[in-house]
Amino acid sequence: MLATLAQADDGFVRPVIDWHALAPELVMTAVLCIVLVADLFLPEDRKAVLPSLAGLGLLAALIPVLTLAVDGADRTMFGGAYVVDNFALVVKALFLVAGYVTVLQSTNYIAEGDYAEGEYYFLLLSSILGMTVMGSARDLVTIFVALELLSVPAYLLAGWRKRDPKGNEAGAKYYLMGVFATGVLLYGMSLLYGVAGSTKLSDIGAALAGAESLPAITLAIVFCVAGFGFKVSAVPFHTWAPDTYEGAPTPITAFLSVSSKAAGFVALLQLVIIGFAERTDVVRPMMWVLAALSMTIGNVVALRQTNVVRMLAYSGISQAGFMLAPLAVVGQVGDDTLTSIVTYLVIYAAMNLGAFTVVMAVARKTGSAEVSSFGGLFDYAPSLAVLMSIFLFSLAGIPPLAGWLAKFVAFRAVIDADTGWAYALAVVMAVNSVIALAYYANIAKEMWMNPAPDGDKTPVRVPVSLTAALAITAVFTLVFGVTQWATELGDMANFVANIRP
Amino acid sequence: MNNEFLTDWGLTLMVFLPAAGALVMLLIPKADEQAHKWVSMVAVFASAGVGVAVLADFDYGRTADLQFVVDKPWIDVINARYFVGIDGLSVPLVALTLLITPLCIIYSWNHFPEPRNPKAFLILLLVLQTGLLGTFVAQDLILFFVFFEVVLLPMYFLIGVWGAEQRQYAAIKFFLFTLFGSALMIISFLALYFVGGETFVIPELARNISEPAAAGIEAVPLATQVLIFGGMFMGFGIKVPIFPFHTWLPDAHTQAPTVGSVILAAIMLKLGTYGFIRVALPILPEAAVEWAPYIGALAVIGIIYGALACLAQTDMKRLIAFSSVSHMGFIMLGIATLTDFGLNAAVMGMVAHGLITGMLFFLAGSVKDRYHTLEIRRLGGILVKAPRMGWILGFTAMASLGLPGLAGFWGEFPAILSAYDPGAGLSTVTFRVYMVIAALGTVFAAGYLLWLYQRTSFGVPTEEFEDDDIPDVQVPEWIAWVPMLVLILAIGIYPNLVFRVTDDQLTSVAQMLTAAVGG
Amino acid sequence: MVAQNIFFYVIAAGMVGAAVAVVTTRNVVRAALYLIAVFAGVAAQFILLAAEFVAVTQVLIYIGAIMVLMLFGIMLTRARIGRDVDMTNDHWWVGVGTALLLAAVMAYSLIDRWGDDALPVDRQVNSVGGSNTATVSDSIFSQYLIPFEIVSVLLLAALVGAIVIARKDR
Amino acid sequence: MLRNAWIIPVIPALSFFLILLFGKRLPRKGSELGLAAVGAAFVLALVTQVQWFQHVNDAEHESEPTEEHAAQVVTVSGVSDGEISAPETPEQQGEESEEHASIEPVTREWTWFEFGETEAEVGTLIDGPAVMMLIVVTLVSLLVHVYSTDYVAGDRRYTHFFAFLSLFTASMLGLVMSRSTLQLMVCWELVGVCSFVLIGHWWEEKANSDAALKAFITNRVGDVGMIVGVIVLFFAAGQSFDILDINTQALSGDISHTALLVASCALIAAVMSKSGQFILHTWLPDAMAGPTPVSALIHAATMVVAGIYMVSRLYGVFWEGLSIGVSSINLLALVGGVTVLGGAGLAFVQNDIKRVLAYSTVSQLGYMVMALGIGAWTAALFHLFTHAFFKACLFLGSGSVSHAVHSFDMREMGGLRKWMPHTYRTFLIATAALIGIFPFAGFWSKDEILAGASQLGGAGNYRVFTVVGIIGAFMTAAYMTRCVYLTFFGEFRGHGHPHESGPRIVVPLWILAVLGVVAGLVNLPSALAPDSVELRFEHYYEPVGAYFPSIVPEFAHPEFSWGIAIVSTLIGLIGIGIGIGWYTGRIALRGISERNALARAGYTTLVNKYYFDHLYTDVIAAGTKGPVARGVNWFNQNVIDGVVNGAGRLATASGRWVYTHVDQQVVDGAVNGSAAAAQTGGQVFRQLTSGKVQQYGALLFGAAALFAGAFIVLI
Amino acid sequence: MDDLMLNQFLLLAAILFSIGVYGVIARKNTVMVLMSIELILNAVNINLLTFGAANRDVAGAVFALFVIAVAAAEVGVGLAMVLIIYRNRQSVDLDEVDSMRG
Repeated sequence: MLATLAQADDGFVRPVIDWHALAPELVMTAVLCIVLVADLFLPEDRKAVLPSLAGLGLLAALIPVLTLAVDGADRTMFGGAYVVDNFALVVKALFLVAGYVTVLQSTNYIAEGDYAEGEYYFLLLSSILGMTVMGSARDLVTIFVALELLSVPAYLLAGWRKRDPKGNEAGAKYYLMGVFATGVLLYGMSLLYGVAGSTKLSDIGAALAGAESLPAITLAIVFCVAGFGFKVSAVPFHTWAPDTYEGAPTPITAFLSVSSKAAGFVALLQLVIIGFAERTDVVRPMMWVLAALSMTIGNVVALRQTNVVRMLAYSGISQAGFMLAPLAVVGQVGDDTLTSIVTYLVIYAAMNLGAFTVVMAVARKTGSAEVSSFGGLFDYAPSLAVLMSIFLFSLAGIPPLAGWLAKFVAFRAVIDADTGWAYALAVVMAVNSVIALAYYANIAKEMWMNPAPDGDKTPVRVPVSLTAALAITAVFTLVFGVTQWATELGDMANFVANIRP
Repeated sequence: MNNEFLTDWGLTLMVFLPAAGALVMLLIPKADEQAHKWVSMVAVFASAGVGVAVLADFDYGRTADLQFVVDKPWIDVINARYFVGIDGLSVPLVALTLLITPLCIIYSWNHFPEPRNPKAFLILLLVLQTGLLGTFVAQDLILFFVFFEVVLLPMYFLIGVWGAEQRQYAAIKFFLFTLFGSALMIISFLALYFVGGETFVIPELARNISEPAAAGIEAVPLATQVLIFGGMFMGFGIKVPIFPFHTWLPDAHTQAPTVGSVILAAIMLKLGTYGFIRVALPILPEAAVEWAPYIGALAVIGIIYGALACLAQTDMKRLIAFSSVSHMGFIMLGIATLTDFGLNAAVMGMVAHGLITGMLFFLAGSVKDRYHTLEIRRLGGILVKAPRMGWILGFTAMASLGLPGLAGFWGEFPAILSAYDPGAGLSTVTFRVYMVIAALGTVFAAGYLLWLYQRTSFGVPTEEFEDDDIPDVQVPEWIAWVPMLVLILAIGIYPNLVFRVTDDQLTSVAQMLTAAVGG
Repeated sequence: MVAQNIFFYVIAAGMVGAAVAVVTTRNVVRAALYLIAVFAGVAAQFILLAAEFVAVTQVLIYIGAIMVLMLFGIMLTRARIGRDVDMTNDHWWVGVGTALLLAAVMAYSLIDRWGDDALPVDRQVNSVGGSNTATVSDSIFSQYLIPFEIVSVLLLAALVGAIVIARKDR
Repeated sequence: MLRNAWIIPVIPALSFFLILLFGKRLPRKGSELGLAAVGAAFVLALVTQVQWFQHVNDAEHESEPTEEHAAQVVTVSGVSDGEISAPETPEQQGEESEEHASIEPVTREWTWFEFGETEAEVGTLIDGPAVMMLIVVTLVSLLVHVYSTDYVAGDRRYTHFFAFLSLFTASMLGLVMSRSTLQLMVCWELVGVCSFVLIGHWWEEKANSDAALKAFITNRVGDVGMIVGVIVLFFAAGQSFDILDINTQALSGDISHTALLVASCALIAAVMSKSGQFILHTWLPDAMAGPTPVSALIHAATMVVAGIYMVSRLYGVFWEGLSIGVSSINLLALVGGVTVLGGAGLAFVQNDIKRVLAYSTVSQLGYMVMALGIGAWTAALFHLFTHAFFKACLFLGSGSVSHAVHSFDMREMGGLRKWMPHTYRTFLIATAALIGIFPFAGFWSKDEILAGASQLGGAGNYRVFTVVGIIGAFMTAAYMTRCVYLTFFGEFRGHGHPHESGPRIVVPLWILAVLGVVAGLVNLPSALAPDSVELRFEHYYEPVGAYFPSIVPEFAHPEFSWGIAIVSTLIGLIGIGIGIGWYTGRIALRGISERNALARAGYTTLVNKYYFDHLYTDVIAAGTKGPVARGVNWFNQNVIDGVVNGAGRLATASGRWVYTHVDQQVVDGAVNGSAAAAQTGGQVFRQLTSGKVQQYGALLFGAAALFAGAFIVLI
Repeated sequence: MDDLMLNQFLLLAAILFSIGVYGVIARKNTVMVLMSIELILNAVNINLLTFGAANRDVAGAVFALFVIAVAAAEVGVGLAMVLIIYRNRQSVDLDEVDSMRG
């Protein structure tokens, strides 16, 4: 027995743990445990502390991210399976800040909605933890586990309004589709492992680079992309999104449409740029088709929506198409793919969260998310109407609001490729940015130009937490549009040098 | 150019003072309407004051050079720069913008269109002003693009909130059309960036593409240039608007509140034509030569088509709107000839059309205020009821139909003139045909404008308004209109007011075009 | 070696048959039982692949935990124990089409890539230790430490969340 | 004054603004400003006139040493602000100075604007024709101003009326002394606008505003020709608007014949509209809707001759372009000839006295255009000169009549000679001048045209136009007789008591009548006059220089021809006779039919007269007045006017069609259609999200499989 | 036929996967859909272990273990969902869960 142990000891290589690099995740883990435990001991009337706790935890986790950024060194662990490079830091910061906004959005919604509070924040933090891990994951197993950690709590949160059949439906559909996608993704990953003989992305990249173009590799890549296509709600893997968005608690909808989607993109970027960099023959056309389909179908269906949240879901699908577009020219444009998608993610997070925050604020009065319920908003709540207009037109990409810069960098990356297909995609993007305006402006029209339904003009009372969320998102939406900060974040977000083939 | 502060900060202040005013107004409560009016007034006049100082300090001896240049990095990652400056091409348009918006605010002083809300209305006007001024001073494509787009939102809301019955449809149509154009335009800008040596600065791009060897880039094939030009054509052409992309214009004009129509007609349409001369022609001269015959064809179609459509109108404002299509056709024809005559004519046309059509929309607005309708057959006898207004309308209609001695003529005639002898590389026969068609367009212009004038102003008032008390021109209207009327006359009598400023700059553009084809 | 093959094919045939039964039977409970058969077959194949630890885990978790959960689920949702009239929905043919398409694509790719490859006779990773189990554990606690920790959080979250969702109050 | 002639138009221009701004507050509502301005302009024009004579005389004296002169030309030609002549080649100079002294036009110019290397200039060009026109315009304008103070007294827009008279005078003077084609065009349009405003002076009635619109728009049609012509000449002359330059180059052969031909034809279109030539003449009779002084000033004496003046200004272009000197028919002459006959024919069937005069004006303008077309430049301008006076007199006379009877309808007049002796006499004198009775002014000028037609041109001369001219003279005589007869003879058929007009109307009438008598004397043919008075008009007003065809050998002046003179006079007299006979005869016939018995009794005495009656009634008069004139009138009203009005209606209809069908349906339809397509697309793709999660799953797996399959196959 | 071929296992996995997919799409009862999902995951596990054996690499086994663990978590969550749906609708027919669409 001892001998066996000794022998085993010989084979066991003690892993080198860089605690600084893991600090954000450790802080998160600690906080989520604290939240869970605190929930047990807090009396019912003191539960309001929980969101503050969760929020502070997220901000606390941001501190090590900043110190790591200041430190600047790329940190690699487990033979490259877990990496803290600039890319990881940028997306971690994004997840944490977006998560903080989600907490702000949730505060009143959850407290007033008679939902389980402690568990809600616990699950939310777990999911965000999964995302931060995803930012560093450069290994199939880690990616898979991180994906599940960010997904499983999200399934539950989507169905959090459990007495509402729509809430159940939202959760169930999200869950089932998620598991289906996981199945596809896992099958693809298993083939990748089979081809490369390793789960590390850098090894896979090297293996694929040398291999001939084989059906098995194509199959593996397609399945992996499809699995994350679900996560980023790319057409035709988008079907869950509108139903889930509509039925889920609105803060969670915002969370899914921003953070969860961003996590999907983070994984895709890692897979595609590190793993499939040499297999652009498959990746590019696939991404081209996904991008074009997502933009177009997302947009035209959004035109038909009467519910703002559903409309934002479809708009999110279309926005995902824009974000996928630079991947359709991956490898032809240097760092532009990465820069543009990260920039887009950052800006998209600000404006989309903002839009959802306004929807929540308005729904507090009208109790509805129908487009018509926004009628006359400019009359009785001009600030909200102006803010909503800012977010919507930012989503539509109208300068000087940040959205234009996001779209611009996407265009820039695509056009940099200078191929016929790239230009065709650019034209598709251009046409779609016009279609998108139609439905965004439709809401603006409702707010500014139509009377309030039933003539009800009582002002909307916006709680402090929502105000804070609005302030954060609005400031970012305005500032990113006229400064270079968002693009600088995108530019900074590079993978560690030695991991890129 | 003595004052260093003015040199460094003049343009920036001029552009952003209105926006600063808008920020201040955001903080003032909605109820305090007087404060809003005065703050907006101070903001536009401060901007205009700085602008006038800049224009006074402008060295008219070398209008072909960019002056008051500020060149600072802006969004480094995409190589976008804060690069502003003015030359002979910008000056008249900047001056026009500085003039029109204050007049609009004065005009609105006492009668904001329903649903009033002066705060929002004026804030939007101020933002609009910043966008317009910015477009005319920007020398970096991205900066240009941003300003070009900034004007969309305020105008959308001005039309959509303060407009007439069909305002929502008109507003969104305007918005979608323009955005479609700009989306294609931005593709072209980006393509230019990559083929033109990774810069967005307009003069640099022009230099790089004309002398690829010196810039160390590959020569840009003609086919690529033509495609890139196509994108810009869509962007600018829709804004102009060129037939067949004009359909947003009548709706937008008809539905917009008076001030909105005025700014739309007087300044916003010029963004498109300005873009052609500022961006498209100098950067891609060879492609311009390829495109010119088609632009010319669309321009003359627009001239005739707009005029024919005018003849069918029953609504005064819509008629004026279609007349814009026709008049912008002359401007585009001038541009399409690629000659110094044509370009000068185009810029003159822009200024003249800005003043005249702006004035016509002011008048239409005032008529609407008084009669609560713009249906031509219900009007009549304005000269009886409000003789001064009637005379002003007559004067403006005359100016609009291109009467010599008034500003409109100097936009039209040289444009027709230039088509006789188009620039190098263009088919003379084709353009002479255009010339004759365009000249015929002047007949139509006389037709529809005088017809309009006859039916609205001549004769006796219809029974409906026989006994109504129709007030004549009032003080805010006088203040707003007199400068425009005087300018229409002054430019008409002494067109060199504009030509002297623009000529050097545009001649150099034309030479560049000739050189591109010749070389 | 032939024995292994025979073993494989017998088990595989049983698995496929059971799997088909799972998705075709009209009885929920019977489907669950067929599924257990599949799981058992999978475990057997794992042994054939020299992954004893995984096989054991498979039996423990799938048959011991997951299937029990399933049966609880069946019970709690009061599905009829007997034959149900219609357990297949109207769009089953879509399923057939999709499944066949998938199978075709997969089979083509697999045969194309691994058509002639044989498994190594010695499938032990660490021949010295005589067992893969130790290697697996070494690997988990070094190379795959992070996923391992993450999975623990995941299980906690799933547990907590499932309880909150399934709980009758609130 | 020759160099400072710019002051002349500036005075009335200033007066326009002053009247507009302050007119209503002045005691006489601004008319005093207008009068003063035009009076001042007239005085200055006279001064200019005298100085010009001096200038011509000086030039003749100086021209003795030819070499020196040529040198001087070369040295000053580069100066932009000073007396220069058009650049001439010394060769031509030398050749031509043997016969004539080259008379330098006095020019002065300022930069108007610059395009690239081209400089457009504005300035004055004072030479013979300009000086002549200065006098005509300021004089007639002055008289019309005086006349108007009475005629439109009490009008509600009295002030505006004078303001626009001032503006018109200014524009017309500007046109007359235009330095460049561009300036010419600008003034050309400005007079058009004044015409528009003044025709529509009483715009409360739709007929008036219709007439104003018609005038303006018809003129715009012609202006297309003007624009094209100016542009063609601009480029043909090496990017120059300079009238002297253009003419010089045209004559020296620097400009291709094609360009000149195109330019001429285009400019003829402008002439047709402005000077009321067939087929663009229809606006002119309608323009009589304006106040009568306006008709006199604008639509008889001055504005309508702008076309003739423009041709005379750019005569080098037309000369070369239409090969006037060597052909025997050309477009210009043809247009003029057709108009002579057409206008005269139409004048027969009008009942409105002003419309008779309007068609008469059309016809007389036709003479001038015809004269230019056949190369008789001086004759044309001379006729312009005389016509201005007697036609203005006729119009003002008709105004005086209408003042008395409150109508322009000749059927409501008659016998007015008893009540309105001054009007009657002046009208009669002017009629005689118009018909061309010796020695009234019209005789001399018309005769010169006819002589020119028979003597000038290439092989066969322009004889056909001699015939046209003579027929025209006959018709003129006939319709004017009818007009005079209906107005002043017979019984008064109107209402109320007509009375003679006041002195402010009568005095201008007399002045014009006197001019109608004596104006012809300024160009007495050398055959009939001593050297010191012969051909003074030609001598002082016809330009001599490189910019005028007088330098080319084909350019000639017709000699006085007794034959033509006698024939035309006779023809005129016959016309009068027939006219008188027609009306007295018809009355006689009416009497016969009424008193049948008496008729039979006086058969023998009347039979001669009857046959004579029959002859001219049925054959000649009916032949002209009846079918021909009616036919022409029908053609005029239905076809030409129909075409003009129809063009307007067609434009409106096609506008409506284009708008409703093309714009709203096709162009806008495409836009809305694409929106609808997007919506439909949305509807279709919504089916993807059917709500059933298993279908979502099928889509997910299916799509993954399809993608994989597709890429496996494709890559 | 002497050696065990790689493809034996892989094709078996593919067949199981496809059967699972059919079940997922065609089965009405939500619990049965969950069961079909397990077929899919098991197919993946066979793949992973086959490749692990083929490469004589332990990663496949480790990956499979993680998949099993995650599958357990997912089933727990899934059954919770089934329960709550059943509680609100008195039915576990997935067909009927379509109140939101379009």
